[in-house]
Amino acid sequence: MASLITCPHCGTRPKEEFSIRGAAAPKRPSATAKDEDWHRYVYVRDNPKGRYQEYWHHVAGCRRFLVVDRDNLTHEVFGVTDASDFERARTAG
Amino acid sequence: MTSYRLAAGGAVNRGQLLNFTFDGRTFRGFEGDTLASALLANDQMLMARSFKYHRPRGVVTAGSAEPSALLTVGNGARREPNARATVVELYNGLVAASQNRWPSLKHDFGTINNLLSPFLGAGFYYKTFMWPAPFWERLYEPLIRRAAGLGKVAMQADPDRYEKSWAHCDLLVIGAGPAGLMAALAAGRAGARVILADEGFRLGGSLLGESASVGGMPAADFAGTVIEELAALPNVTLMPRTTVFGWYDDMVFGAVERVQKHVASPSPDLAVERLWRIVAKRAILASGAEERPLVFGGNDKPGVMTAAAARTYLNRYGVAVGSRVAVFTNGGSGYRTAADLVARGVDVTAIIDARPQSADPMPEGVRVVRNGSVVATKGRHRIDGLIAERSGFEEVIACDALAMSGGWSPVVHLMCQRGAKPVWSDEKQAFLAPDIGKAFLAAGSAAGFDRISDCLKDGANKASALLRDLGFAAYEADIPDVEGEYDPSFAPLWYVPGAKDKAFVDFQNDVHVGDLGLAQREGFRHIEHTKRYTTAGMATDQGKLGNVNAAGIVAGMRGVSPAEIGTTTFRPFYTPVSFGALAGTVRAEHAAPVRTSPLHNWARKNGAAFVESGLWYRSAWFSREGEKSWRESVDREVLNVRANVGLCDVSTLGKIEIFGRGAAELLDRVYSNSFLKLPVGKARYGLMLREDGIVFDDGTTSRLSENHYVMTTTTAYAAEVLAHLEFSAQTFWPELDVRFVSSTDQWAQMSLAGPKSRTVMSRIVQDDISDDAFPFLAAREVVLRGGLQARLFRISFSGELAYELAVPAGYGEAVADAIMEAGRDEGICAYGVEALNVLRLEKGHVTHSELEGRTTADDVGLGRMMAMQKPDFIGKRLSMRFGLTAADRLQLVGLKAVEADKEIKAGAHLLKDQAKPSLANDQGFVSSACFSPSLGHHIALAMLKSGRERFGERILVWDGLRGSEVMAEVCSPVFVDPDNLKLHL
Amino acid sequence: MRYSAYSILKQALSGNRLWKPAWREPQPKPHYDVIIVGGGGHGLATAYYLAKEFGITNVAVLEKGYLGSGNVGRNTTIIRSNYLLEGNNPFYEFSLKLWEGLEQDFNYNAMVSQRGIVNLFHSDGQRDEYARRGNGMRMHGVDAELLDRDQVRKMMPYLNFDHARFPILGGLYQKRGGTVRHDAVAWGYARGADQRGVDIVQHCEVIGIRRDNGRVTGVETTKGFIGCDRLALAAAGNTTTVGHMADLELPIETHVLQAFVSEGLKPVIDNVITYGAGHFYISQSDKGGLVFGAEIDFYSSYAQRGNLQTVEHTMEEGVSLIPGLSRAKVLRSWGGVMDMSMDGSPIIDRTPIDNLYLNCGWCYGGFKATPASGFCFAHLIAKNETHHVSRFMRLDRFERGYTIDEAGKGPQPNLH
Amino acid sequence: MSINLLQRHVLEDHISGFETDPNPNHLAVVRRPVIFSVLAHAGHEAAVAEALKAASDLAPRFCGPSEWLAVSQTVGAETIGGLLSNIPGASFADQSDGKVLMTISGPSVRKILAKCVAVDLHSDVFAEGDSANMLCCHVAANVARTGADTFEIIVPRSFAGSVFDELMEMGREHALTRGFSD
Repeated sequence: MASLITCPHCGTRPKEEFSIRGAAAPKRPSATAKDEDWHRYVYVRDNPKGRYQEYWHHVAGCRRFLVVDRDNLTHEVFGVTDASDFERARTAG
Repeated sequence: MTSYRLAAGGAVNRGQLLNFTFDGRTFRGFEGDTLASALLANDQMLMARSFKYHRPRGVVTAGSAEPSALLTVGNGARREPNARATVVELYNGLVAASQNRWPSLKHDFGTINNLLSPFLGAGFYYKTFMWPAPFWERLYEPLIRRAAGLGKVAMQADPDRYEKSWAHCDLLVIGAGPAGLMAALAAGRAGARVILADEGFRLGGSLLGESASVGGMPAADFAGTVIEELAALPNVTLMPRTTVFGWYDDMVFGAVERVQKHVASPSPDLAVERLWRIVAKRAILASGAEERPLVFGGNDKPGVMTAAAARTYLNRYGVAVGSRVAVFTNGGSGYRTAADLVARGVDVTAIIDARPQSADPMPEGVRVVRNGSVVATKGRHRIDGLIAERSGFEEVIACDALAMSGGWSPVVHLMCQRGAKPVWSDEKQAFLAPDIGKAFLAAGSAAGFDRISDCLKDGANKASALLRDLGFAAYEADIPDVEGEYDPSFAPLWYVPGAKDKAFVDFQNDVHVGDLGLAQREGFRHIEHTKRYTTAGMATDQGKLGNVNAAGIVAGMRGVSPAEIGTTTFRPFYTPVSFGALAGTVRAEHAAPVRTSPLHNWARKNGAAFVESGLWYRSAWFSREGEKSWRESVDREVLNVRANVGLCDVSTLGKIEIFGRGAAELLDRVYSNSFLKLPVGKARYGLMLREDGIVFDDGTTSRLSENHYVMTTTTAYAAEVLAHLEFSAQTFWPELDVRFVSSTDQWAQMSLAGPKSRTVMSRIVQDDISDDAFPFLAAREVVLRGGLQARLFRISFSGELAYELAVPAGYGEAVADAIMEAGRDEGICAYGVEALNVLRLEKGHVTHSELEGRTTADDVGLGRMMAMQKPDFIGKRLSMRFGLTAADRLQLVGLKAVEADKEIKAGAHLLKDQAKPSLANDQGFVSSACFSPSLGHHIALAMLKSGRERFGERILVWDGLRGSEVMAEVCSPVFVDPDNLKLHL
Repeated sequence: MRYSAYSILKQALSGNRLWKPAWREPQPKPHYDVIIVGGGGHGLATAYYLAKEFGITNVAVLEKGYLGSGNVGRNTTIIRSNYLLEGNNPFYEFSLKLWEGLEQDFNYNAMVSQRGIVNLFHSDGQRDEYARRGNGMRMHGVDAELLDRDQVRKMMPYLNFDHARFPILGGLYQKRGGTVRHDAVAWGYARGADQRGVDIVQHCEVIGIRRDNGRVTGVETTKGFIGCDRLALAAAGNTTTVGHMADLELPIETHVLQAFVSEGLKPVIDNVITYGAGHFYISQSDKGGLVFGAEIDFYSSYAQRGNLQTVEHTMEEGVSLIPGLSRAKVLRSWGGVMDMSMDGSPIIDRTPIDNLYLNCGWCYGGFKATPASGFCFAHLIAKNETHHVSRFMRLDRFERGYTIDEAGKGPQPNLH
Repeated sequence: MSINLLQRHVLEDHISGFETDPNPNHLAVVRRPVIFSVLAHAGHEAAVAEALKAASDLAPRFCGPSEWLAVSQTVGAETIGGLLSNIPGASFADQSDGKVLMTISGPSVRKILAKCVAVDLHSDVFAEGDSANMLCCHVAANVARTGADTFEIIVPRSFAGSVFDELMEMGREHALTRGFSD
């Protein structure tokens, strides 16, 4: 990671092509969720040292949001998935 | 004559004489020389002054680790400070100068620091220069600044070109010495895509400087034959003059190629330096090993250099570094240097061997002092003798050069740039490369092998192993025989006791053993503290020679193993890299790509002045003859739009096509106001919030057909808004059937505004655009007279009757010309973004001057656009927080100066009348301001505490920064046509 | 041992053999009144002011590496107080005032050098923003000048005035801004704290926070359990890791910011410059190295190293702003781990645990804040009440809707 | 009034007056290509892809999942528009004026493009017929390999001047020439 990301749609691409949005773990609460949940979603970050899931937007490529699953200490990448698939999977799961 | 060119030998081209100058004197060298070898050939051992004590210095090495021989090369705008003479490739016309000395290299006033050195020990500056307090900045610091620094940078625009390139390979081999060559050969023959990069201008590495024979021929010739074969392989790329300076994530290597650094007048068709980002599946570090200097009294005198350097100057360049050379060694390298010198007829006065005994072959006729040490050197600008000590007895030995060998340190820099620390080996008495996985391996002497034969073998083996990993068929390289190689093993010797002068560890920064000791005594015991306190390892060589010695010496002082001390952190760059190479073409006017509007030519023809707006150039105003200032033009444009009609280029607004059955729902969720019921053929103004409830952007969205919308965004936020839509659709609501594509570039879009705009537009458009047929907020596809398909929107930013017409970009100029022609009788004018800004200010419309990332919809008077009855929209929930709804928030107001001729400037703050300026009294600020030609005085929009309750109040517009205070009246932000009568003409 | 002209002379004449350690290397005691986690600039400054200003000396600073090994030892050394918002401006001005008296205060030459900082602007909109900021500064009595293009050119003729993609229109100038020798700040505070009895325990990593009845009783460390009455966190980029030991929920994301130094050069750049058309900033150290940086790398990272693209981008901006840099050489790059907060501003506050105090969220601006951060944090710990200049830097400001969003970028930390 | 509408190519000023005989390495700007954005809606991804592949007179260029540029140098926009409107589940937008198509070819083309794009253009990796969006000369572009030594680059119109200039600069050492293709 960091230098090259393998986009599931476009192949291996340099960091220049991406815009990094931030943590993918927080899930947007439902409209009826409690204030604390909304606060937590927008402002609280787990920020673990180690395995981390992060939104990378392939702005100069397919323009898909990707979830890059990686280690933020070693910068090793474990996998890259399309954000819609990620969202569907966690909604289903 | 002390150092001189031998009559024959070496890999220089004696048929090609090159003239160069050093400090104004002209010298000659040969093609194939470095600046250092050429200077030595001309008996110029004194090349530089050290940083702190201004001690005379020559060369220590024959390579890139050189700490001492730093020169300024080139002149004028091409002047380059701090060039290492040992790696500068000689060329005809090269101009070199010494640096950090005054008035001359030989007579340097700065030498006084050497006398003051008792006061200037490690970290002295932290303890002094504090009294009296103001003197630090007024006296001491300016003096220190003037004295510090090395060379001078020209600070002129660079006349040369730079560029960057990507390269991709299966195997990157870094270093073209014995291990690197064999690795590249093995991989090349196996058919892999190979890149072989080496910092030198001639591939071959240490083979070029050694006297052994490989494969039955001189080592250098062997290197030549391998390179010849590699050059013929289409899958192998040879990259001489290329330094791999950094190893980054995902096996991306940064490298810089010196394309034209070896010519006096670079060709303008080529870059002088090229940055490479090399993406390698696998890599081999074959960067060799550095010979360690010995740390003894006076070890910095010009003429004292590593044994390998002396050997390289001899064998590769045909230069004897002295006519009477002494050797001080703790291993085989010193003996080999002595033997090579003797073989070439150079007098070797003595080998002082720190070890009691050794099996190294003694060169015939050379005296060997075992168990000996050097405790001092003699001579002023160059060594002319040394004091050797043995069993308590001292002896002066004459010499004009001293070759020293303190053992070997594998060059593992690149492998340690990503966090792994090198590992101490007791057996090798050196720090070895850490295990960093199977993709990147050290080979040869970088991996701790010391003999040429082992390095050849290791290079081939490691390459084969990596290739097998990639699925290439195993390839067994044939390893050539090596004859006449020596055993470079050594006994550890970190510090030579009994020094009678400073014993330097870091030559350039003048850090000596005493400094390391002081750091330990003062508690700076961690090696990082030692480094930072003494500056050891912080010079331009980054401690390539000195750091391992420093660790060994500190370990000795503390009575522990160097393993416990460790190394400081290795970081890019392996050797310094020019800003120019890293910047490439991205500089000056090319600092960012340029975006031009399809109406750029039209604007130019009409006299536009252009202004940068993000990446765009937009037309700011259109000067007409006789207008003396931009304000005159803008005032005319504004009045003409209000009275007649004007045409403005708004092509830079972001345009997004939105398709799908889910589009309406998506829009309803990303806008704070309602979009579900927007009819086909209609446009609506929309406000987007961030999830924290703050306004993000505004714009209009039009429904062109049931499932097709087009959204416009502000110019500044076009990219962000598209990303925001994509993020929302892809991550929040992937179930919605909605697709987006930007069409910003497809359309030339122009705003035709003013009471006569319908008259003009109807001459252009075939369709009926009467108020009934095409009312305010109508949005439809239309056909122009002449047949072109276009989009027409009846929307207005100016507050006038207005249309936005979008035509395919290629026709933009023609259509704009046609409109100007059609409007000539109506008094049409072109107007630019300055006039647009005045028009919107007069109407109280907000832009990102007001929507500056901290304002809510309510703050700017758009609270009505918060459709709180919707179950959900982005930003809804957090917009309800206490702080975002508090009564004392800043709210949008208008301001007019009480005295009509007074100017209000954006950026001024607001104070209650008579209040003193203080943060506690701060009432808000002016967000935008202009002269309103419609009203004849200055107006402003401001954000004022509880502003909407304060219309009619007099308030002080405080602009202390520009020395102005203006009384203003708070008013509605809508200055012109508050009932929007003109919109609906 | 006090540093004076006399001590220097005496030492020089005795071969510099009698200098005493700048600090002790104590073993931790079983219990302290206050434990500070993090021996960086802020932690050490906190300890110093606790001892010096508030008389609390039974204090330990626990540092997992060597003291000063965090961002205080890897930043670009800039000090300034040119902030826009009321939540920040008085705090940073307080900090600058402390810088101005720091060396005399702690008897250590940290080379505070008020050589001036110029924030360049390249558009009318940017000028207006800087004017707003400069007026805000002046309202608080902070020095600020708005320079026009000619004034900037006179001051820095080497900037790109003739071939710029984004022309320089002027700059906001704070004369009192400048640089400080960063390591010396850590060392000066450490020495001053140590002299007043604070135990600075290096190579002592906190691995757990022990609580009893909702109160912290001490910390588990690699050197065993150490008890305390009050626990204060000043762990910068590692705040979350430590905070999680006490179940704190934090608005922090950790990012890496790179910084750079060039080879030593004779003086060419007198003041601190920031590029308004990008994020590049530069100054020249007393030793001659150009010290500079630009943007963060944008992804979450705890690694103290960065990405080549960011390196290139930094140099692109540098050469675009100062064409003459093209032939200078960059020597070294490094990365610091930043505790980016959700609004770009710091937190100095109590926590839901009533004897646990929090100091974090410094983003890439922590160095200049060091004295005020230490002072205000010490004030909070000692008196259990907030110092007035840090009163807006609350942990609950996000929930309440009182963010201090200096850049106006919203809750996306990598944009601040 | 009837308006005489002339179409003007954005690179007119970059090329007109600079034409020479093409060298082996040549950059040709296509004057009037037809380029549509095509987007497939959920459930129709494969069918739209198939239909595009099967269509004559157009070359689909891959942009991203279910998104293509449909490029034609042989027939007009109306034909392509008509063709696309017959594909169920596809939305499309004419981008012919919003995009600029350039063809770069010659023996040094990969060396030139290595300075412009980060993607490995080795034919084992990026084969003839492959296309993708990528950064080219700092701008998001679509790059397609249309021959062993021929690539087509599609860039947004507003950026075309910048990209064109940079391509020419990178081709300078390889004597790259330029011209309109017709």
